[in-house]
Amino acid sequence: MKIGVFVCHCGHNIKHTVNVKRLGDFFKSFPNVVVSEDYPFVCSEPGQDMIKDSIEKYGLDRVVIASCTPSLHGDLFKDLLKKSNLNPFYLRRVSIREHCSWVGDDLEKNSEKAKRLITAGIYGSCHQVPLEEKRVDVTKSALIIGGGVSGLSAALFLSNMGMQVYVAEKEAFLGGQVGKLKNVWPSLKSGSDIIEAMVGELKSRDNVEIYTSTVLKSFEGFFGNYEAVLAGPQGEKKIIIGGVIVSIGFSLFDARLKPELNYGKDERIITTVDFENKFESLNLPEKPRVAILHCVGSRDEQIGKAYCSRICCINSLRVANAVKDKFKDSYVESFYIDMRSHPKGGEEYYEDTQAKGALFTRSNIAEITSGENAIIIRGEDTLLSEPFEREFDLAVLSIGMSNPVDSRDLATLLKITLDKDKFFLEAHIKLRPFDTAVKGILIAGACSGPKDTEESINHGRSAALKLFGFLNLGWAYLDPFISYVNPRRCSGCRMCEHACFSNAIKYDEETRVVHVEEAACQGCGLCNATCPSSAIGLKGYIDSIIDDEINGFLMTV
Amino acid sequence: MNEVTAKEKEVLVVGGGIGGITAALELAGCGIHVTMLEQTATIGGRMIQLDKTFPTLDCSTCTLSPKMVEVALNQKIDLLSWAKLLAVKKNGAGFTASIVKRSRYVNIEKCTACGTCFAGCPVVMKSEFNMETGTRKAIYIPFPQAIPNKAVIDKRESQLCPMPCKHVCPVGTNVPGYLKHISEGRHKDAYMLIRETNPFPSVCGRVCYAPCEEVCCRGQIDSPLAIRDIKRFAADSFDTDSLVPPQIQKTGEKVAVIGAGPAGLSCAHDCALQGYDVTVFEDLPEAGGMLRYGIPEYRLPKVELKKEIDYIKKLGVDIRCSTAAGKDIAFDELKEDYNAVFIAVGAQKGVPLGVPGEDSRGVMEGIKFLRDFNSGAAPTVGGACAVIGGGNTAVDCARTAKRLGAGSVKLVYRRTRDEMPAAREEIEALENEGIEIEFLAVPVRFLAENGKLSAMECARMEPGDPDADGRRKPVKINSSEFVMPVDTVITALGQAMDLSFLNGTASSLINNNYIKADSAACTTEIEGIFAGGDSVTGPAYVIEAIAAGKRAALSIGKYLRKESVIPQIKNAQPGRLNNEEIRFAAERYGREERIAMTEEPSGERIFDFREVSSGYKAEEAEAEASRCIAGKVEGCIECGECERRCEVKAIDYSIKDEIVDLDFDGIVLAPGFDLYDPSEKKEYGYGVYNGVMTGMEFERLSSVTGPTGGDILLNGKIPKRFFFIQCVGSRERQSGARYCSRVCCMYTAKHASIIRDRIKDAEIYVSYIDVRAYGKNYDEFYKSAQENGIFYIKGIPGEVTKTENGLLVRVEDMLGGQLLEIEADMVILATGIRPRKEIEELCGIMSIDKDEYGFIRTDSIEPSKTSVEGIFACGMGTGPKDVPDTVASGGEAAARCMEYINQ
Amino acid sequence: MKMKGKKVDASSVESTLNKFLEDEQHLIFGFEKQKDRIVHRLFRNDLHGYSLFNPYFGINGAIYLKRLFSKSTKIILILRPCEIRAYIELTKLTQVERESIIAVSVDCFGAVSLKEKIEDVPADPVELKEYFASGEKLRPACAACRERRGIVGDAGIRIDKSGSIWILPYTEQGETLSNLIEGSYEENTPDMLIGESPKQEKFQSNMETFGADFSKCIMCMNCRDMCPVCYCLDCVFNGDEYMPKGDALLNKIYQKGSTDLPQNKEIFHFIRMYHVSQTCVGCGACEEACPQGIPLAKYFKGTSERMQDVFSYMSGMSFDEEIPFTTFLEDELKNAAD
Amino acid sequence: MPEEKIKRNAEIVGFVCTYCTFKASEMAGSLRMKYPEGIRLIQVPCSSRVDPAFIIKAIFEGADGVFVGGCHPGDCHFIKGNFYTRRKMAALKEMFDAFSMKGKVRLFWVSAAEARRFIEKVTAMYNEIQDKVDENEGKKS
Repeated sequence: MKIGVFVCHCGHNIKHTVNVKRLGDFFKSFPNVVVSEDYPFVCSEPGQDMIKDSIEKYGLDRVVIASCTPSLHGDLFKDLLKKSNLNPFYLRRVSIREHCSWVGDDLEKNSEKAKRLITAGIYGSCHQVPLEEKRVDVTKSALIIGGGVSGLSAALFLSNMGMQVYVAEKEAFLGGQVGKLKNVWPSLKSGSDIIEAMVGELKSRDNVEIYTSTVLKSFEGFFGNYEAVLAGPQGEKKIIIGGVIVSIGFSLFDARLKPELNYGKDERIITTVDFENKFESLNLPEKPRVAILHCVGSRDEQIGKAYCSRICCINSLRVANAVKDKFKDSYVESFYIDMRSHPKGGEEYYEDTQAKGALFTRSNIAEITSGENAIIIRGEDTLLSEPFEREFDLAVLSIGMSNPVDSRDLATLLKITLDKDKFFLEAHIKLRPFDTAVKGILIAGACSGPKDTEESINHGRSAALKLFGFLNLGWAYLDPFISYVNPRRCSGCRMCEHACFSNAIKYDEETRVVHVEEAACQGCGLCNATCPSSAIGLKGYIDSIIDDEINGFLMTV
Repeated sequence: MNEVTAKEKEVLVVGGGIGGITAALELAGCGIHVTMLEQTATIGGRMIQLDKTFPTLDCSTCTLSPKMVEVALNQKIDLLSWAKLLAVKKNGAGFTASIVKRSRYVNIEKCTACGTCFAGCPVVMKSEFNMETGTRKAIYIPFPQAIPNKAVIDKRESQLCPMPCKHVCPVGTNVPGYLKHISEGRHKDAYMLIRETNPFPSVCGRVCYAPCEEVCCRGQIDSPLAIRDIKRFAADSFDTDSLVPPQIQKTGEKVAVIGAGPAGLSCAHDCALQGYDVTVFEDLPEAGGMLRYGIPEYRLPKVELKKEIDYIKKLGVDIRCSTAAGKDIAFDELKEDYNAVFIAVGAQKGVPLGVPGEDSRGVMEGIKFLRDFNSGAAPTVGGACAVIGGGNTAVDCARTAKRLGAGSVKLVYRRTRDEMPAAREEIEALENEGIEIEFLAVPVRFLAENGKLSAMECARMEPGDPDADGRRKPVKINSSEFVMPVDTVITALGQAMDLSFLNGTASSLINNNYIKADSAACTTEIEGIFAGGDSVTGPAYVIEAIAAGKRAALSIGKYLRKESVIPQIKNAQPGRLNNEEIRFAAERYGREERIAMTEEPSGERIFDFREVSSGYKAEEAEAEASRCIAGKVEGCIECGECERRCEVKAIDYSIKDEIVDLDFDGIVLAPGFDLYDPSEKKEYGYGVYNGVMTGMEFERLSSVTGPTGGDILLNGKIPKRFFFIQCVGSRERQSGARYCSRVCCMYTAKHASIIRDRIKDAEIYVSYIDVRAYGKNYDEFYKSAQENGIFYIKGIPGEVTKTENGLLVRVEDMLGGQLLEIEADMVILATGIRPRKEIEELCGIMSIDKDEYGFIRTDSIEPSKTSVEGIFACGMGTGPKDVPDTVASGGEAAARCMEYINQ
Repeated sequence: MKMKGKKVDASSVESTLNKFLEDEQHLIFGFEKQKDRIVHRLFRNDLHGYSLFNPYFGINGAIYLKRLFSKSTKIILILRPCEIRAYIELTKLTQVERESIIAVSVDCFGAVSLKEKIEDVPADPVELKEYFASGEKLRPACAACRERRGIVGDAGIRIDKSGSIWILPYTEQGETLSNLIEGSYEENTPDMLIGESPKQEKFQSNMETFGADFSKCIMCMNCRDMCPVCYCLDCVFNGDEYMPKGDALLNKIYQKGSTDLPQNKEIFHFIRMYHVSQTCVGCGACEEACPQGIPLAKYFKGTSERMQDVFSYMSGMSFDEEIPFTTFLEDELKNAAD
Repeated sequence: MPEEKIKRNAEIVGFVCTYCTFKASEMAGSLRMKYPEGIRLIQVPCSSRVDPAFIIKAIFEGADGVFVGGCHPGDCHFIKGNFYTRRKMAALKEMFDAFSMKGKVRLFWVSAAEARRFIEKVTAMYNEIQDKVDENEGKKS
């Protein structure tokens, strides 16, 4: 083994509190070290040339650079090794600036610390092996589960980009909830128009297969090459896909779960969806009195739905507007907790609705009872702190979004996770809202939580783009820092498999050992730390590297 | 597949916030080449300014910085930070964009982000990253995780003043820099900056001949800056004894310095800083040379000098006084024992007048007179005293004689006032103290009685033809002799060297009683022997001696490190303002006369050796310093401090803005947002009352990366009572925004929760219209905030007023209808989202439609499509969004752009 | 604890089991009486020499079962609770077949160490209880036993206060066995002869004591080899990853001034202690295996119990409970971080 | 032998995750915050990579203390890695406690922005451990 050690002064930054000269000299006589130099700026061009020359001159097979923190100068040194025909993973960076010279004042102590840090680096580097960024083939096709607006957006994008797309929809028709809307706020286009335009385009493409009344029956494999079986009216169909987008949307809250509202028992009590469908046919008096109840099935811990459904305030406003538009002299009163007229333009819509004469009462509703000539709503006006009892001809319940009915089953099948409300859980709620813990399985739209149409479209396309990015080349580079199994050592206890968050470890019943699905591994190393016999190791961070780093740190003077 | 290699698709992403980052990474992930254009020095946008993100309260830096690093490392992404879009032209289906890459004045290939430059920068500016609640320098890295992590100089306008002061100063003192510090009240920083290049600030603040003032451009407008006096102020306001020497790595090499005058000590100081063991040999009992023995107390108090020498000792310099080189220790021995020797013996000998009777008692040589006096001996001066000469030494002798009690003191000078080499102000002070000057007279004979001086016979002179210097040589007027009765005469005609110690091998260095040496590099013909100061150049000013010492130290360092010693010659002509510039400056800055230091009354001061001038008061110094026109430019003042400090020579003021035209197939806009400025809402007292701040300002205050390191402090104390006002600049017609800004309810809940967590006994109120907590886990978060004792009041306050106990908020609680008066220490305004002001420009450049509020107009079914085909918009640029929505819209825009460019 | 169970007599149990063994593919793993001791035995065809109880402890029977994966052979285990618990842990670790095995735990009265020659050990359960009542004769691990009741596994065989035998099914698999035995189920079983074990004091030691006890260690690694839950096919200590290297000894001397143990002993025992911490059933097989008489059970049982308590976990009590290191709760261990 | 007692400085090994604690330590560096020299860091991709065996090894081969630094629970880049870390460390700490070595092994949650928290945590740990070292050295002499 021929190790080269290069200690950077970083001008005064390191030199000031670390005796770089001494370090450079010290490592000259270190086992396996054939060259050890200190240099004012290793990152400068002459500095790099010096390293390159040393690699050539001494035939170095390990390069240890003690300088600034490894995150600085990104790939500069890696490229340098590449240029010198050395595997870039033979490079070891030791931070003696951010972690030594800058954080201590005492020259002697710092120099001693730097010595240990570099020793650890040298020890560790001895165990480094060349790694490569491996290529795996992936299938350029996707399965989209759920043919609602987000699923269709995803399908449109992917097919447009030339990928084979399978759409599996549980219902007999595509379009989901949006398809049922008469007009979609704020564009006021009809839902079916929007959907038809999308479906029409999809159907015109020959790389899209649409399966309605179809569900996912089984699911196997790993990123890039999943094997799914779809079950539908035409029987079962096996497909190979590179990735999956789950966009099964949501289910409507069942207002019967709130018995005090008497829904389903009196036809004068309807939901916003009912209203959408049959407003025109409703038998209402000339000056109807219409009550709109917000937050039915939302913000309600008693029924286990503590979340806000995001869209119902706008739905309520749409009802109020429809009534006001049709019956100018109607009495419309909305009972709300907070007005969350959510998307862009919602606030103006709220104001306009108020201007039309709809009343808004901040209140808690206790119950709706049926009277002979009217339905009676009892509650408390929370602004005035007064109870009230009012008669209405119609009560519209603005129902919220509930988790999709088969979220649990699908989650089990795909080995992805649900959140507390049984929507799908994102890998990171802020920055990776479409990813799940499993690579190649993405979630889009309201199945990960309440969303409106625009957001669902955003989600659909974004998720599709992400998947496209994974698959578009037909192959993907693998991160070099992934786990591997030494099958001779593996006892097959499956502890690693249980712990792995990305389902990258698979157990083979035949051989009774596990193996790593390299494409799925994300490189955290948890498996390595969980395995008692170290039969599974994380490349680049294998036990012996870390062990010897410890040895280096604790080296006796 | 068809293997025709198509041209790589190019997309321009404008804006490096989370929306732009998402779009860029997604596109790059699909193999598209992306150019990311960011106007500021770093990507990260608004999100990186956040401390925590709701509703998980996880750290914003943790989540975003890996993404930023990804952008930096992604080979498909070219990051153009500190750049601006100038124009966009449609070019087929694609676009051609003109982009100006603004100059960072820093070579980012060389910059190592070490931060040395900003530690020294004298220009303190408000930090945009900290919402102006903290400061940064004109050269800066916005925050430690910035991408690119490279310094940038914030230069707002070009420097008018050519800063001749810096150029003429022999040690290159950063004059504009320290004036800037002083003018803004940073006295210690000013002192430290002076010290960077001069180990004797308090000496030079008093006795420097200040060539800088002569060339000061302000002098072209009204009167030059009192550069020296301000330096003295800086030195006086700092306790030199409190200086802690830096840690120095000893190299083990030894340097001998002969002579503890300003040159020798400066050299010793700089050598010690380079890690050499320095020994200084001084003949006299105390160190300081002419500063100690030549300059009278009333000009330079000994105690001030001692402090500076003490610091040099603290650096480990061994000063051996009463040890004469050549006598107590042989010169060759020194040469043998030390790796380098620096000779700086100065010019310690007076020059005799050479007229008869000079050996009479009562005739004294000036240098010796001053030295004797400064050594503690009190030479007696009689009733009538004459001093011969017109230089500073003569003036010093005359004023000293006056203070020693001489009845009358008269200066006798052979030329006219105009030719007197002494400093103007010295001559004025002299005359103020009642000392007459006999011009155009020269002694020809001293008359003595019993060997004691009784009178002096002088001759009259008249100006003759100019000599080699251009001065008119005085010519004696025949038979013009006259007798002046005196009992004491002090001759101060000049100084000469005593080089008798240079025996043995080194005697070859002597040439015409000077030491032969390269005046720039201080090298001599003998390797390892260096010389500088008066003994090489002949008598000169203190600052020149210091400069020589410093140059010698540099050469010694190079010599010992075996680098080539290249003499540095500074011959740049000091710049001047031209007439137009003078007019411009006079117009812009007005006329302001120089502020004079207060002097002790001349009637009193002549009886003792008190310091004549008592120095500036802080206000005076600050006012005077602020006259500097170089310091008046906004942003970088080009003082060159960063350039001097940067070890990799990354700073380059000459880098120019560069305009490039690039072709793109599609464009994604992610311009981000601004926040509503609540100053116009007078009722809340923002900008008026201390304690009223915006949510974003609070965000920085509470952030661990913020100015207080995450301590919520108001005037240094932990506030206990907080009042949040929501919907400031949202949902109201008056401020022009009918829309809801979407994030303020949640960030307020987040802030309230952070306070609840950090300040256990805090009282927290939030006033609201509706709490809009839609989003995953948002409502739950709001609930838990309420459960944790954060009081929500429905109703928006009418006004905030100031009381003795802090602030008073009047609000009607709509739930219950009562009028509440709540006292608070801090009132935090949840200011709404405004379209970023750059959108206006962007839309203009690209002819994109805006909506009624100025956001980019898009469609709700095709959410990122703008009115121009091929240009897509995402994030807050199209309307208020929270982070997850921005990420989703960034992805959507990228997806649409993908589709567009693949058509 | 009242549970569903059948009161049976010893002979009907035996005849049922004998009947079970008539099938060629069926085996029973239990105890066999020998002249001066009782040992483990895998019975085929008949239960000749069978003993229900075993008051002698030499090894933990679960060690026989490691890597036993036959699905075609049906095996009934009739073992001590600590052995069944070890078996259960091994099922979680996929080290033994679960489906074709019926694990029956039998009430245990404690045991003497086979390392010592003791001849007066009775056979009858009531007498056994009496014999061990004072605790003096118990081997150390048994004296500190946390669970002697036959309440683990698929079924339990228990003795009530009158000395009658009960069979209690705990799982469906267990029920297939108990259904075979004559008798009818009672919903509430009576109080049993063996109750809950007294709570043990929290183990607390220090490095001085550890040093003194382990100075005798010869690193034969018998403790590891005979541990029922040390299941690795290839132990990390077979390689040199965790063995000290380079200056390790000097480091330590530099740190402490002197050293009591070569640090490989400390590292070996501590890492093993950590590795078995969540699966150790405290049977003390390690101590039985130690040729140097080191009181291993005290340390391994003591630390593992403390470490299991952190997660309110007790090894081998149920088939379904996951081993703590392979799972987590988001909202737990608030004090874990410093 | 001369009686002069050289004060021994405590040595602490820290395992820090790349995404949070390591970033915080970098930031502490660039802000020139100071902490004792005896603290040395090993960078791991996720705190869950830390095998307690490393910690045991480090302790018995001369480290006076070992800490593991990770993202705050719920912030893990690998989604749930640090929940496992928490479990492992809770158990390991219990084990060290059983041998009266409480405090030698610690677990810190430090996010990427919390440079100051990083400094505070490691400095406090170092000081406590240094005190113990001094105490023991005192006993020996």
